[in-house]
Amino acid sequence: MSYNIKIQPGGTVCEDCTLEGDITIGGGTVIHPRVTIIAEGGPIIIAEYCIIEEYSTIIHKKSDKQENPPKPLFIGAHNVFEVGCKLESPCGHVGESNVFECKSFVGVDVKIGSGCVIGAACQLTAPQTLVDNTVIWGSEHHIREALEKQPSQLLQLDFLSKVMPNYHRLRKPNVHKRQPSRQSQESSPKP
Amino acid sequence: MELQDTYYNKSEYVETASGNKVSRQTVLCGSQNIVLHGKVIVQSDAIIRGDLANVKTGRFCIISKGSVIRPPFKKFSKGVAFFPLQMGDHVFVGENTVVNAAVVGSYVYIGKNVVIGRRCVLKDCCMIEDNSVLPAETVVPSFARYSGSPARLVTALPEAMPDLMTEFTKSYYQHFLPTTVN
Amino acid sequence: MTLYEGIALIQEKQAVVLDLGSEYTKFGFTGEAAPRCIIRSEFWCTTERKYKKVYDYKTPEELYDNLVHMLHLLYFRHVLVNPKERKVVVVESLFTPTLFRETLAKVLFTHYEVSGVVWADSPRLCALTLGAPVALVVAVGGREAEVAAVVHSCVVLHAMQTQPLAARAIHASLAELLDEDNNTKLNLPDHIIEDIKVKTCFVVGRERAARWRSPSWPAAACDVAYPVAGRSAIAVAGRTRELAAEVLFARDAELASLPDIVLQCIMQCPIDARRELAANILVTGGTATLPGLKARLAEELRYLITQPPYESRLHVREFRFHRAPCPENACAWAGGAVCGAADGGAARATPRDAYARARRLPDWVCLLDNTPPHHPHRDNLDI
Amino acid sequence: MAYLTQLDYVKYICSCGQLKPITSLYFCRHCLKIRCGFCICHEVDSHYCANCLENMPSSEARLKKNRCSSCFDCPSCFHTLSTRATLAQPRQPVDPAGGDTKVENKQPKKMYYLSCFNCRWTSRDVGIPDQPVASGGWPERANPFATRINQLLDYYKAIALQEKQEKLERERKKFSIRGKYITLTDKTGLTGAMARNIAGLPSNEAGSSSAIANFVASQASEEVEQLPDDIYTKEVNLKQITSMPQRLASPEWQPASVARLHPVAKLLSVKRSQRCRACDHNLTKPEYNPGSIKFKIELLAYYHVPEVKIISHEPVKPGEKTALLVKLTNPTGHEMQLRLLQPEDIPPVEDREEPRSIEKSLERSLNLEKDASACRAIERPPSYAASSVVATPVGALTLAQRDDAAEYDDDTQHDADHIILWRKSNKLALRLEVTTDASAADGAPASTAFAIEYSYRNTVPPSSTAAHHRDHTLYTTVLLDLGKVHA
Repeated sequence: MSYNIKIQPGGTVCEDCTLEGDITIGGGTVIHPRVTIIAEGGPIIIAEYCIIEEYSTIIHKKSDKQENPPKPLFIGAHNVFEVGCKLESPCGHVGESNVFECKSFVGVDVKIGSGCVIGAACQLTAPQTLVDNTVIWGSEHHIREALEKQPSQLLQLDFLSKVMPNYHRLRKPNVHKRQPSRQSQESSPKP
Repeated sequence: MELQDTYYNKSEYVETASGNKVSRQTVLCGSQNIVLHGKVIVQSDAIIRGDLANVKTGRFCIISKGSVIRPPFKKFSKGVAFFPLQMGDHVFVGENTVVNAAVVGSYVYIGKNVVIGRRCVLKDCCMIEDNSVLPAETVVPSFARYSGSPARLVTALPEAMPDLMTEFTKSYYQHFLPTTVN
Repeated sequence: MTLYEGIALIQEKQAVVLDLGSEYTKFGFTGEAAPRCIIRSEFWCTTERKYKKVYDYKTPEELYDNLVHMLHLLYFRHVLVNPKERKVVVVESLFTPTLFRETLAKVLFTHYEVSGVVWADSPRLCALTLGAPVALVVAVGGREAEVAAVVHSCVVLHAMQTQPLAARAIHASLAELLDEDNNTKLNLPDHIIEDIKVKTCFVVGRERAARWRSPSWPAAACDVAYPVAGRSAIAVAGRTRELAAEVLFARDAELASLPDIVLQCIMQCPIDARRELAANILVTGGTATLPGLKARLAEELRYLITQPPYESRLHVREFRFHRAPCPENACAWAGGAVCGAADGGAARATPRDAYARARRLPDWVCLLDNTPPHHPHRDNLDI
Repeated sequence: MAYLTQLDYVKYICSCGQLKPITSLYFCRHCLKIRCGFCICHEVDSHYCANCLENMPSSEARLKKNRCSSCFDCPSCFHTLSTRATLAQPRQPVDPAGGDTKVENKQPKKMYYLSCFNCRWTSRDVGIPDQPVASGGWPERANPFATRINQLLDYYKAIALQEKQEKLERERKKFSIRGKYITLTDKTGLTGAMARNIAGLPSNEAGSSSAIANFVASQASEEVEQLPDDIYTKEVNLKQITSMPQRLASPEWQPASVARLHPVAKLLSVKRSQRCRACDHNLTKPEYNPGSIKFKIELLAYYHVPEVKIISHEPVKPGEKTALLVKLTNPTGHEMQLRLLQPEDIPPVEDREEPRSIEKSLERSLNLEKDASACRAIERPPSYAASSVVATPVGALTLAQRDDAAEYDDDTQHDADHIILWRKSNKLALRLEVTTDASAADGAPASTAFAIEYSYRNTVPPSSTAAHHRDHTLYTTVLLDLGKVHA
């Protein structure tokens, strides 16, 4: 597996993480220690201002019906991945401002819009599409539609990006020119 | 049934003067902000986020494998503040549990795979069963046994809960032994 | 005299009203408009580590234990008062098994030491909420549909009808239809079946139901995909939504459908009360909230009255319906609350010492209670 | 702790015959008997809110229908709602001409709304306006049926009163023609006066009958609620329809649509005190403060009765002897003499109760009625089936008192005895032998029972009757779960 990790300026990425494959991390995104991101089936692009907490796992799964070259897994801006959540996806698109609460699991056949909340310990395995502002909670997977999008975590990001460098070894941003993430992907096609 | 002995690899654990036994395979961020008050066991792959805010535990606490102790944050109009996380004496935190609470009282049993949401307050003498989820800002009163997702009160705990937890954590500590090196 | 009574009234603790349904329990205080809680009739069983239904019992001891736990839950988690020295109004069906009544009395009097119990039957209490002299109470609850005629506060006992045509029957039929829709045995838990029923099902009109039975089906209502944790969504076909409750109206040779038992009840009542009863129907019970149920019942009654065997024997042509001043599922409870409060602190209660002496409850089916004092058989009865 | 996470391997037989782990048993120091939650009397001690941990006096709690005035539950998922503040944007003056309003509106004002952290429901979802104060002030809804129910109440109260007065009247006039019909209607409900009223007979009491005269009975109508016309064509949005738990959370309204869900004021909790039914003494009484875990009175079996724990045992095989290691603990502050017996060897209890002081018997006779009915009815013979028999050692064992300082010296004494495995302060490990019946089926539950005779020193301050003896010999029966029989 090739390692091609691109961290855009303003990204805070702890060294104590497992990052494998072709991964782009947007500016302003904070990745806490012990995070696993594996891009085995194709590139993963994480947009700006996401928070990825401890023991979160994001896997771009290999699958048989994959296109060639593989499509990237694109994760929109302002997503929050709380402690111990797991996102598996063969390809596709995760919208903006979603919250993946602690220990939630999102399986390969789940399409996620924007502003959704996947409640703590909810295991979404069956194929389904979450429209914008869907909230799922509890062991019974109760569903409701929120009135508005989840508020952004910019203030928290602000705090984290200030405090984390004091305590953690970080990976240095290695893409100096600020580019929209789409372009950065094109500029480094997979070998 | 009596507790059985649990053995650990002597080289894996650090034992402090106050009797804390902390695995080397843990992530203690901002260790200067973490106070373990003695005879506390922190097992492998546990994460304590002292970098976000102070974390204090009492005596005879057990932080099991893979659990995450994480001070909670609260949003204010001007910014975000992470609150210190306080834990009382004789607290058991099960495996792979996430604790985002503001306060965990004394004599508290938290099972495995539990999620304790942000700024929860667990009063003294309560129990959260395995695989439960406490949503953010839940207050768990004393002598309550919570279970489910979202967790609800199922039943009351026996009045002797303080003694039961004291005995349990003490005997856990006593039965947590290094493998005898031949 | 009145002065002393006034003091007695102040000292009397507000009585509680208990309606232990087979699915849901209603519990609250007399004199209030709504119960304090409507909860499932189940409790957390510490020895079995699961929720246990009150009506799941094999032995009298088990029932006793169940009732003790259920009442503990009601008193100390929901209503938060001491059961001791407080009166209870028990709302009961006239078909309650004797074992259940006697055990409940034992639990209330000896275990919880209540000062008195008013045993009130639900048809009369339902009628009480109307204030009308004559009412035909059709209660469609969890397990059974009961039809009782209340004429001037007396239940016409010999005309009472009951059939297992209630929520349970609908759930069973819905489960079957869902299995068909999804081509598998779903084995859904009860509460999910109930949720599907509540959220999607309704009762269709007579004509449409007939079309469903004919070879040319009507265009069904919209299908619904009901999401369930841990599996793909359950398909709820429009046909299922429309037909789940048809079981209540399915007629066979025994004429045991819901409209049939209503008409049979009227038929067995005294001839001078029949017209009044038909003009004062009250449909209650949780299942009565199913959309369209009342409309369909009205339609069926108006149709069946023109058909044999009723057209020649029942000469009522008009059916009128009441609306109770409370939600359908709490109607009998509300009657109990009114009755208990109006009675001057439930003065008609069986006091504890009376129970301690008699050790049994008066019961309308028992010969001890329904044999007149100077009846020749009276002397041959035991006590 | 094992008591909370494991099954109950060791159960004691309560004096009422229930089998319970020692943690859910109590010990009445006055009756010197083991009691359990089933055979004692529970009482509401104080009301408090489990969320804000505020005490509420019982009278106030009754007035507020046992609901907290500042905490609310989410009507959608029943989690506690949090109050969130927002800065209300200075409203743009609707009318540009109104220049003077501008000044007031400039000030950003803090407004509060309720929000659920679990399902993200907010009070804005259902159009409840934000409030200017953080707690309270939320709109209250009136029960739509309250007026009608009150009318009914007035009506029936008036009838009951009228009935009573009629009865008095009759008695005064010495009308003693109480035929069987009157007694019948008397028994069956509110009929006497009601029937008279319905029959159009004039009621004799004009004063009380205004409520009766003004009462309008419910009118039946031909119309019933029809299905909405669009039911066959409308798409069902499951997210817009409430579930049964959501409806029943507010029994008064039972809304069918999500748009009608309103915050539910949080139900209070109670602290309970527990009382022995036989002697009316408190067994537990909690401190008043809701946050406190202390008790004023705490007579738990765990503090007074020797505790039996299974250390380990060999698999139970039919017709064979298996070793069983148990640990005995003396929780009291006094040395304890113990002897293991077969359960059937316990001497009958009644004999010891005979010699009784006069006061006591007087006291007894006073609550005779209660004694006779209440206690006896609850008691029942214990039902258990022991598949194996423990060989009980003949000699008596001595267990030292509890000593909190002793935990620091770790050395355990290993006795040479073949029965006593080791002792350590107030603890003692025993090696017992269990003989299983040869006919025990494979896979059947294996269990054994033995009784303990133990000495107990009562520390109740000696009452006026000095003849109270302090040392007692008590008995208890223990049932041990040994897993399954392995053939």
